[in-house]
Amino acid sequence: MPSLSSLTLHLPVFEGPLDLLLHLVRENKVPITDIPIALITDQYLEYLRMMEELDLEVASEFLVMAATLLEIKSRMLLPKPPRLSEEDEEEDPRTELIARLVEYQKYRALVETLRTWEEERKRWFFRSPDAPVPDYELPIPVGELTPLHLLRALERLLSEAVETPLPAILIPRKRLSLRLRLVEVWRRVQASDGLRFEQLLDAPFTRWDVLLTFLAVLELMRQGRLEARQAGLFGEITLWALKEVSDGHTAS
Amino acid sequence: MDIQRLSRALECLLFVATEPITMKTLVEVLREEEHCLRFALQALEERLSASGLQLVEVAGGYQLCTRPEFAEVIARYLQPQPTKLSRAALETVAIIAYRQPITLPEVEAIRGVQSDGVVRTLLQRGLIQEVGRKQAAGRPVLYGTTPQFLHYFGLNSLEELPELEELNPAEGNQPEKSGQPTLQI
Amino acid sequence: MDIQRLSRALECLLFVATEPITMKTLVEVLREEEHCLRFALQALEERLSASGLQLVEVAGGYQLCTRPEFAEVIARYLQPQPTKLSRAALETVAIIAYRQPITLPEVEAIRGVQSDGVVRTLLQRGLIQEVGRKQAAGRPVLYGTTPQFLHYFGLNSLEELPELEELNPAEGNQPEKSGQPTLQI
Repeated sequence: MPSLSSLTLHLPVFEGPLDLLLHLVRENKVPITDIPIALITDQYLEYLRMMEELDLEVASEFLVMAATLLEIKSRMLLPKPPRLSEEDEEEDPRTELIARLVEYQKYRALVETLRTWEEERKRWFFRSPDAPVPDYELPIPVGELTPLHLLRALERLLSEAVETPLPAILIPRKRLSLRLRLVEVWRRVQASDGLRFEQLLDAPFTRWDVLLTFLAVLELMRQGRLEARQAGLFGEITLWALKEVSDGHTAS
Repeated sequence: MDIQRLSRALECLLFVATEPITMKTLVEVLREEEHCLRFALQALEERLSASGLQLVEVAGGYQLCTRPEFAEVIARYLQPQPTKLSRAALETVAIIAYRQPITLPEVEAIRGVQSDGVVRTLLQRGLIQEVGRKQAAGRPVLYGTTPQFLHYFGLNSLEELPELEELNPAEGNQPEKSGQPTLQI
Repeated sequence: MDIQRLSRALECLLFVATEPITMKTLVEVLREEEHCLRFALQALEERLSASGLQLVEVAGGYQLCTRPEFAEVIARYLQPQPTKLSRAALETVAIIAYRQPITLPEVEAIRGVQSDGVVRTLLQRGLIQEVGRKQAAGRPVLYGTTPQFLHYFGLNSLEELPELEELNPAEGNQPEKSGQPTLQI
């Protein structure tokens, strides 16, 4: 003997009375616009009876529809009153129900379409909202780097520079001239593939060394021999020798 | 910016975005003319044809997503719980999509059943939202679909829904969605 | 799976992943030998060289990210109109800007109210950062402003902040920002 649950499985589940009615219309292959109301009503009531037998809760909407069907059925059995005139078309008791069914069916038909779209769409994977968003430090737009930034970096360096303590025996320290410094900077930058400003300074350096080097860089930039780039505010300054120097000679 | 470079910039934006980006936003962010962006989108789509990703127009914007053929592999990695909508939910959201703005009693009149539970589910899943109040007794809430609704069904706009009259009521046949993720640029 | 198709599958996984994927995970999910995957990763990297994205090895795994050259455009998209700071946040960041490095208790002493929430907000928005620890009991965290702070207020450097002495405390008048970043060499 089949268990109750297996029987339940065989009983189609309907979303509501209209859903059930549409199912019956389709099963009987009758036109929706001319429903054989007696047949459909009997089948509808049979379905409700099965639901009750299975101890399934029959929603009140199903019962209301049963009453409506029975009412239509009885009205159709009544003898038609004599027509008073040609225009006085007698109203079909089914009209309202059929209109509701037609309207409902439009949306009911979309369920399969939406289901298909849902399945197709489920095969697309998007990046999840919890994908990490990189922390951006807004880069300085190209062309907005000014000597002011260089100056700031210089200030930073100056603050880091150690003042050479006075030695016990005073030996005159050779002060580099700007010209010599310029040649040295040009030589080092040319020999490199991009050099950090700091790399031009040999530790321990003095404020004077930093200033001299900075001036040398500014002069070389003015002459169009050097290009300076900075990664960001307070970032490292990198220097490049410009490949094409118009007059060709080295800074000697 | 030349078209190729622009298409790479577009790709970056679409990569970091977690929602569709509208053309308006693209114009603002990339500071390029719309017709240039359309060319760049086309170039991007061509370049992506060799990749695992695709460009889709969805919910009124552009977005990158994976190609459907790799769905199984991705599912193996992400192990998502597939939570499909119930038939009742699909039916209800279809009615709301076509008749919006619509009240709960109006939905129930069409469906012939009580629908407050299913409407609540749709609200929770973000597929519908309150869009106002009807100027009627009791000022009932009016509902409409959300961009999330479009996204859920892979639609770009409500216009992509089939005309209700087009449906053959006898057959309940399936209308074709205008676009598989093809781009109309 | 052939190498090209495998590289596309890899791309999909890296696209949907929210963290670096290890080789071990790739082997498990794609069910391919490690040496095949290495070939596929190489193929992917080559294909990506024409794109705005790049493959990076980070934190023991693989991940996709945008190329650095597009950072500016992306930043413009991700932070188009930062929501305005609350008055509490503005007040707190001002204190930190002028008194940095400063600890939370010190900020609270000046404001006269608990400020951990607002400090957290400022940290999240990248306007302040931890700059060290105070050599004091409990070694409290010291905060200072970030380059993002300067950017947010249109300043080139902290020196452009108006002198505190200039402010008339009785009036609480708003100092004019020096205006266009003028050059002072």
